[in-house]
Parts: sequence; C-alpha cells; structure tokens
Amino acid sequence: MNPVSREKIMKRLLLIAVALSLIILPVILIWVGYNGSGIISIEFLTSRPRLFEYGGIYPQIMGSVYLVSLCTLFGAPLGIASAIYLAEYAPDNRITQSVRFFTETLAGMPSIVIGLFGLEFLVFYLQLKTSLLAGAISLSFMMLPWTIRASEEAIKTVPQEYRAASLALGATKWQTIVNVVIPAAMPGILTGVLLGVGKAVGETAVVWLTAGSGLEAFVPRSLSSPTGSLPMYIYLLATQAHTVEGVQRAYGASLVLLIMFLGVSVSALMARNYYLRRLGN
Amino acid sequence: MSYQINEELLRFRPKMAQDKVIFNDFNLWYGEKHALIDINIAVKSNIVTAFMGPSGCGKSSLLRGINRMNDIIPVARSTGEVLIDGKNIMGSGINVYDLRKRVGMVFQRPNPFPMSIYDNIAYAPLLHDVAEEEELDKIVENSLRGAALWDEVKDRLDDSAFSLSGGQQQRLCIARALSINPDIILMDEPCSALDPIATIKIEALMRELKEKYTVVLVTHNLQQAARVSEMTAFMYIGEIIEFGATRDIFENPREELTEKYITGRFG
Amino acid sequence: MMKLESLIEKALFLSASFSALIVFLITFFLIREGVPALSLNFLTGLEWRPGQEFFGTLPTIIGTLWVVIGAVFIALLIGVPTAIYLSEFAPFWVRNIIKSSVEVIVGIPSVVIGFFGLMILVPFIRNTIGGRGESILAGWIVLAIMILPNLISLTEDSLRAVPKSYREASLALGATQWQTITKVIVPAASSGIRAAIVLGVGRAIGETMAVLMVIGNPETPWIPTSILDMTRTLTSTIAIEFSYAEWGSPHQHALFAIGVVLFLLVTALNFVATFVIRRNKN
Amino acid sequence: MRSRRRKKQTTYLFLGIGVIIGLLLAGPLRYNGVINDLRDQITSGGGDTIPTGDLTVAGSSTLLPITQECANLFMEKHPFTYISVAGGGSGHGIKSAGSGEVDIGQSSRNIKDSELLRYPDLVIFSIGKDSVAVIINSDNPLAGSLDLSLEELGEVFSGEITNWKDLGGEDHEIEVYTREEGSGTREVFTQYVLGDKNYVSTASVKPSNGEMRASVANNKYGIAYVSLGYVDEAVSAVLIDGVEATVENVQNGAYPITRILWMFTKGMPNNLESSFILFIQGPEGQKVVEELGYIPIY
Repeated sequence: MNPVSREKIMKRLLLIAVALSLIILPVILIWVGYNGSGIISIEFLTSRPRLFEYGGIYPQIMGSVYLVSLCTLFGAPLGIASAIYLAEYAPDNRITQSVRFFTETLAGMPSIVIGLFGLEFLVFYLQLKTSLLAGAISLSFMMLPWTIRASEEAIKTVPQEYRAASLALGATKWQTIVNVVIPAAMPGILTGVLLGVGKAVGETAVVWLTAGSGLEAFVPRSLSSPTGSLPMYIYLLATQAHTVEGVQRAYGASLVLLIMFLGVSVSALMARNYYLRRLGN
Repeated sequence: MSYQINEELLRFRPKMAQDKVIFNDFNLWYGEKHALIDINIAVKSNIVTAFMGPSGCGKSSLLRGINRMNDIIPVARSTGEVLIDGKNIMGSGINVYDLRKRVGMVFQRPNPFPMSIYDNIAYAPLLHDVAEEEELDKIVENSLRGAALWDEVKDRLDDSAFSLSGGQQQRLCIARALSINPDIILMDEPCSALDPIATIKIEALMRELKEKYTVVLVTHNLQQAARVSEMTAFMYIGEIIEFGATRDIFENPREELTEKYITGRFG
Repeated sequence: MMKLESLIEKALFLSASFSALIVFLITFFLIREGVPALSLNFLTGLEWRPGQEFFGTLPTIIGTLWVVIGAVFIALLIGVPTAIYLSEFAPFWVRNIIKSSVEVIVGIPSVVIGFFGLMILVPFIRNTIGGRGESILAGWIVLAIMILPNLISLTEDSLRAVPKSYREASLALGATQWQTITKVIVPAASSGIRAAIVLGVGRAIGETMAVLMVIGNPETPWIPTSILDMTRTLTSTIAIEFSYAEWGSPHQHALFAIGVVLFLLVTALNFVATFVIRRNKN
Repeated sequence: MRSRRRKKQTTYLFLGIGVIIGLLLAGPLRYNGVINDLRDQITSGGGDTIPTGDLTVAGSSTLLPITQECANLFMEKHPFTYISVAGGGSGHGIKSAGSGEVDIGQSSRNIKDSELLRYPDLVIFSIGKDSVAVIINSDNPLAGSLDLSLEELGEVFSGEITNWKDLGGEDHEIEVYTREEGSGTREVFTQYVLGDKNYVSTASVKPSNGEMRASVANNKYGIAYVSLGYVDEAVSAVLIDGVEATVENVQNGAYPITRILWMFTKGMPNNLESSFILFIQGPEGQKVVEELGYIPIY
C-alpha cells in the first residue's frame, strides 16, 4: 500500500476515535435531559424533599453551594500559597521534593479513602460530627492538590523577564510576586481553582461519609449542621427510590447538578477570557 | 572594515568626565565557573559606556554587577568592590532594593508587564510610595516624554502594553526604568530584538539620555558601540582586554585581540 | 523589610507542607484502623466472607487490576487518536468544541455515569453479548469514559509541546503527515503520554461510585477468567460494606485495611509517575 | 485617576468574593440567632412541656426517609426544635449513639451482642416493621405463579438449585442478587431462609433495595429479595408456601419473613428525645412509616 492511501485510511480511523469520544457527552446529556427535564419546575427547585421521593431539592442545591464555597474558602488560598512556595521559593532539595511528592500522592488519593479519613479524623477524632464543616474540609483535601498543580503550572509559565524587570526596579521578591507574577498567572490560577470546584461539586464518596445523608430538609443552619448535597441525593434516590417519581427526581437532580457544573465551567472560561483580555494577550 | 564614529564622540576625552561606577578587583563565579576575572574599570558619568565582546564573555554579568541583579542567581558569588559615587554597593548594610531604585535597567527583549501602558510606568512609583496619587500622572508623562514615547501613546494610556510595536515596547521599558528617577541606566543589548528603524530611534534616545543619566550599554553590535558610546570596554572570557575612548578602541586598538575582533576575524 | 520577606517565605512553606501533613494523617489513621486486619492471609486469601471473618482480598485486588488495565487500554485506544487529531489536524474551532465537550465529561458526577451504566449499558451487554451484563466489560466502558477526558487533554498537551521544527524537519524529508506523527511526534511526546497513563491508572483505581454500580460485586469474589465475569474492586468493597459494618469489628478493620492497600497502590503509582516524569526531564 | 483604577478593580473583585462568602455564611448564622432569640422568649415565658432544642439523629439509610419526614412534621408542629438527620449506616448509628456523639441512633438490623457489650447504656425502641419479599422479573414465565418453600428458597440462594428448569421454568441459569454483609435486609433473610448456608458465591451484591429491584427488573433470569415496600409492577413477588407478601399477611403472621426497625438512645431519653420517638411511634409517624412502604408497629 502506498503511503498516501495509508494516510487516508489512518485519518479515517482517527476520525472514528474522535467520533467515539465526542459521542459520549451528548448521549449522557440527552439521556439525563430527556429523563430529567420533565420534573424541573420552580416548585422542584425551591421546595424541600417530602416523604423521601417527593418534593423538591432546594436544601440539596444550597447544601452543595455551601459545601463547595466553604471548601474553596479553605482550599484555594492554601493551594495558591503552596503553589507560590513551590514555584518561586522552593530550593531544589529533599524537603521540596518530598513536599511535591506528597502533594502528588494526595492528588491521586481515591476519594473513598479521603472520605474514610474525614470520617475517622474530622467526624470522630476532632468531634466535628457529620456536618457542613467536616464535609467542606474533607472536600478541600480533595481539591487542594489540583489547585496547587494548576496554580504552580500557571505561575511557572509567567516569563522570567517580568520578574527580572520588577526586581530591577527595586521591588522585593514578595512585591514582585504579588504585583506582577500573580496577576499574570491569574487566568491559569482561576482555571485551576474552578477545576477544583467542579470536582468538588460532583463528589459523592467524600460527602457521603462526612457531610450528611443527602435528604436534609433545611439549608444548613450552622457549620455543625448535617448538610445535604445533590450527588448524595442522586445516589440515594437512584438506588433506593420506591417509585417512578423518585427515579425521575434523581434524573432531575442530575440535570441540575450538570447545569451547576456547566455554570462553573462557563464562568471559569469567562473569567479566564476577562483576565487574558486585561493582560492584553 | 571601517566604523563610522559619531562626530560628537570624537571630541570626548575620558579625563573630562567624573567617575560614576568603579569596579575594584571585582570577581564573579557561577558555581565553579569563573565568569568575571579581576575587573578594574571606572565608568564615567553622563556618557554612554559600551561593554562589547563575543557572547559568553561576561559583559552582561558585569552590567548586572552594577545593580546586583546577579544576586538572584542562587549559585552566583562575588568578591571585590563596586563603588557607586564612592560608596561600595557590595558592602554590608547596603539595601539592595534602594540600590536598584537608583539604577534603572532595560533588558534584551522588551519585557513590559502584562498591564496597561500607564500601569507599567506607575508600577515602581506606587510600589515605593514615592508618589502621591496626584503626582503619578506627572511622573508617567515625564517618563514617557523622557523615552520619546509620549506623543505616540498619550491617547491610549489605558491600552495594554502589548498593543505597542516591539520598538515602542522597548521605549516603554526605558520609560519604566526612568520612572524611579535613577542616576544610572543599564541597557542589556536593548536593540537585539528590534528592527533597524526601531534601533535607530533607541540609539537616538540613548544620546539624549546621557544628558541626565549615566548610561551603560551592553552590545554585541560593534557598529552600535561606535555610533553611540563615548567609551568602550572590550571583554573576552571574563576579562577586560581593553578599555578606553571609543575612538581609540576602534581606530588604534592597543591589543591584538581587540583588533582581531574589530576587524571581524573572530567573534 | 527583609524580616517580613523571610516571614512570608516561612508562611508559604508551611502552607506547602500542609498537603504532606494531610497525607501523614491519612496514613496514620488508615494504619491505626487497618493494621489489626492486615496479614499475609489478607493479601493472598481467596475467600471474602465477612460474616465468618474470612478476609481474603486477592480476588478483589486482581479484579481491580483487570478492570483498571482494560479501562486504561480502551481509553488509550480512543484517547490518543483523539489527541492526535486535536493537536495535528483539527481546525481551531473544532478543537475548541471537542476540548470543551470532553472536559465537561469530567464534571458529570460519577453517580450519574454509574446510573447510566446500570440502566443502559448493563442490559445492553446482557442482551447482545451475554452473561449477566454486570461485568468487567461494563466496568471497562464506564471507567474508560471517566478517565478519557484527562487522558485526552494531557496527551494533547504533550503532543503540542513537541517543537514545530521536528514536524517541519520530518515533512521536509518527504515524510507524509502520518509518518511524521507516528515516527516523530508521538515518540517525542511519549514520556508525557506515559505520565498521562499513570495518572489515568491512579484515577481508575480510586474511582468508586460509577464502577460499583456496574461490575456486579459478587458475594464471594473469585479470580476472574472472562471479561463477562462479575468482579469486585477495592473501592466498591469499601463503599458497599462500610455503612453496615459494626464499628470496631474485624470487618471494619478489614475495610480500613483495604483502604491501606489502595493507599499503597496509589503511592506506588505516584512513585512510578515521578520516575517517568523525572526521566522525561533528563 | 487612572492609577487608582487598577487597584480598585482588584479591590472590587476581592470585595465581591468577600460579600458572597459573607452572605453564604450569614444565612445560617442569622437564622440561628433569630431562632435562639425566639426560643429564649418562649422558654422564659412558657412552661417546660413544649419540646425545644436541638436533636441529632444518625444511622441506617433505610430508616433515613422515615426519620427525615417525621423530623419535618415534628418541626412544623414544634417550631422551636431543630432535628438534624444524618445517614452513615446502621453500624455508624449504633456507634454514634452509643458513644454519645448523636442523640438518637437508628438501625435496620438487630444490634449485635458485641455492640451491646461495648455500649451497655443503649435504650432501644422499635418504630416500625419491615418484611422481605423475594422478587423475579415480570417477563419470567414463572412470574406470578412461582411458589417456593423457605427451604427451596434457601437452596436457590445458596446455589444448590442453579437452573430455572429445576423450578419449572426455562433452561437458564438462575442469577442471584443479594445485599451486602451487615445489611438488615440481608440479616433477616439469612435468618429465615439460609440458616447456616452461605450465599452462592456468584450472587451479585447490591448495596440498596432500589438497585436490587432495578437489577431484577432488567434481568429476565434474576432473583432477589427486597423490602416489601419496593415490590411494584416492574417485578413479580414470589409466593412463600402459598402466601403472598402483603402488609396484611405480615401483620396477621401468615408471611414469615419480618424484621424490626430500631431507634436507640444512650441512657433514658430526655424530654425532647422521648417526644420525638413517641411522635414516630404515634399515629402521624406510623402513617409516614406506612406511606414509605414499611409496616406500622401496631
């Protein structure tokens, strides 16, 4: 076979693979949308669950929002600070290498293990109970390494010339980082943080063991209240519903969760574009 | 090979000028590598001094000795003295940040910050709290005028610095260096990434700048050294081979090595 | 000023060590709870009957490996060509669409994908291929869907990082685009692809909810002999049995011990990844 | 001034983020404050018969829907109470209540002797009953007519009978589903049906009633056992010794397989705890139990 016709065949095979990876999303979206859109209504979005598989999902939506916001509040600053250290200060020695190694280990930690740890350490050992706080902290353990990784990457891609220019103007290292490096790395950092948020929104295994049952009828009243979340609600209803009503609600909640995730992704994209425009690239 | 040396430069005599920066037995190592060896020269004030030589000869390192930018390289270490206005900047008790405020620097490639034109200039004055908010506009305007850029950008100060052409960006970087009101301006091959027209503009600017500032220029472009500098140092593998009035270096070099370099037989 | 600077550096170092602290705490608590159940028999035993206190996890470990390796293989088969298409052929806008749509898959909660597998995939396999439907095969497909996005974007990144000059040099020698890709670009990006694979394996080992819903989880797992066999994974065993286990009982310790095994597997993989990436740098 | 603008933009950004976080956090805290104020007013003026205060419940996810719904109704009736219900599973519920981490624990399996030894203070209440029905796919030719004895069922689930042919059906393997070790449903099924036998090792373990039913509804050759409330038209219940699995047959004792749903407190329950448990055991609570497909205690 001559190279040109082989090229054609190869390209066709390539397109088959592309089609396969492209088809997954629409299939799942249509499946969820088709089954879930019927139940979506103002009523469903603003009322609380009744009798297990009836009523709405307001507390679950708000619970997810609370969990993820708090988790970001803990995880993002810590993650960005760690990334700054690793990218700007860390000398190339054993300590730094092991810090990096542990960060990577945490990134690869199965969520069920983080959940077990959250349960043992936060819920029982620190007596935080099954609560908003315990759930949010456990989630932030999951989010932390992703934020670190993305932020470090973003900080490292800031051209060395910016730092040299700032230092030559008499700025200290920290002034340079705050005023030049971080703003320039902002699009990457934001994307990293929002990526972590996206992961946290859909996480089930961790909140299962630390945050609450998923059926809560109220938005959390304090940091120590058990907190419902959409993934947990979906899991409960998908696996335990008695009736079609319940299964439909699982689909509906999945749709809401997907829309929330898309919302986070789109705002990540917009924030990124806004910063890129401001940076003039 | 002949060099066109500026009329005005021909009138220059080193004895006419005061010493601004003096290197005394200055040595620099990068790890094991001895990058600068026993440097003893005096850079005169209010002229352009050029450091030239083949790449890797240490001319940029020498330049960076003046504002201690070598400090940010972890493996760099140095001995000897560098005096600015008679004060040793290598000594203890020297605040390196204050030093760098007195010494502006322009880099090889234009490196404006990813901010607006205005913010690029306002960056350092704001950082050092030298300016009241009201004065800031004045500083920006003066710096941009000083870098002959004001007329081109005065209507678009809020635009991103990256919207400027390469030559304009480099002049913006010069303006940024002027914003801290330095005595000395270091230029590290400022035209190497620019086209000939932009290069001519920057060179004209250097001739203006030396009225108020001491300008030190690193260049590998012999023509450029001949066109703009009063004094030239020729360096080779970490050592100063010859230092003197540009005219002397180009017309009657004392050293054979210098002559070979000037006549293009190596480098 | 200098004092503030060094203070800041110390604070930043503390933040960076925080992840290490968490990993230490996780190790400590897992081991504290898991060690009573850890023994040679735990790792090599063939029978898992918590009711009679038989805790042999070998079939589960092998089942996990089966599921993970197959899933990563399928993901590679689809993901690498997609990444090649994205980096070498796709026009800008097509690339944008594909990349963002693939990245949205990451955000589909694993519960939803598991639910999809249970309702659509499992009956499909039973009716067209045979067996019970709940099978290693179903696990492969579900897991492949979940690791595909990361694999595609990491592979694409490393393909794009190959200098343009390589491409031009190869094309200038008269190679076709396809030859250039297979002979020059993919080998040049291979360390990046290897790292992506290792990360994918890690993710696949840790995935819980989606896999749990489709692989059948037999009462007493055996060492699988066919891709239509049911099996258990380490994570699914923890997830299904944890909520009813008696606290402080050997069963609960055994589940924590599975957590220890998971932890060790992931850490070992991370060692490999670090090794691969380091070799890449040299 | 241009100079200020850049700083201001950043300031606004952080201010915005701060406000959003503040609002999120202020919501629960403010609500908390208002409730406390009101409660103080009520309790200072009123008698001590009105239940007030916070209550935490945790444990079995089978009981979760019952408890959550009863908590909602109870809180509507007694506005100055706050009951939070967490899941976690029966084991978690027993441990949490036994060690005093929550006020009330709940379990859908019997408390083991070892647990009673560890937590000797537990006081136990029953709040409902459940029955376990055996289900097969509606398309199975045997659907509706299959009638097995407990002993035959035991042979099916332990793998001694492996083909539908042996039960009078098609020539195809019987595909068994079971619940996870520790599940209350499994425990009661084991107790009545399997005795000392082991489940067949190819039985697929499903961690919930819903998945058991969905699996059988999707599998023509499947057989599983679920809580009575999960039997619907998608599956067909198996007669046991000729008796159909219905609420009446459970209540009159004709249908054999039943279990009790438990709640427990550490030591004797206080005012609020006992009001809540009595509420669940009372007519309103038992109506919820019934609506959710379980069997009232009386």
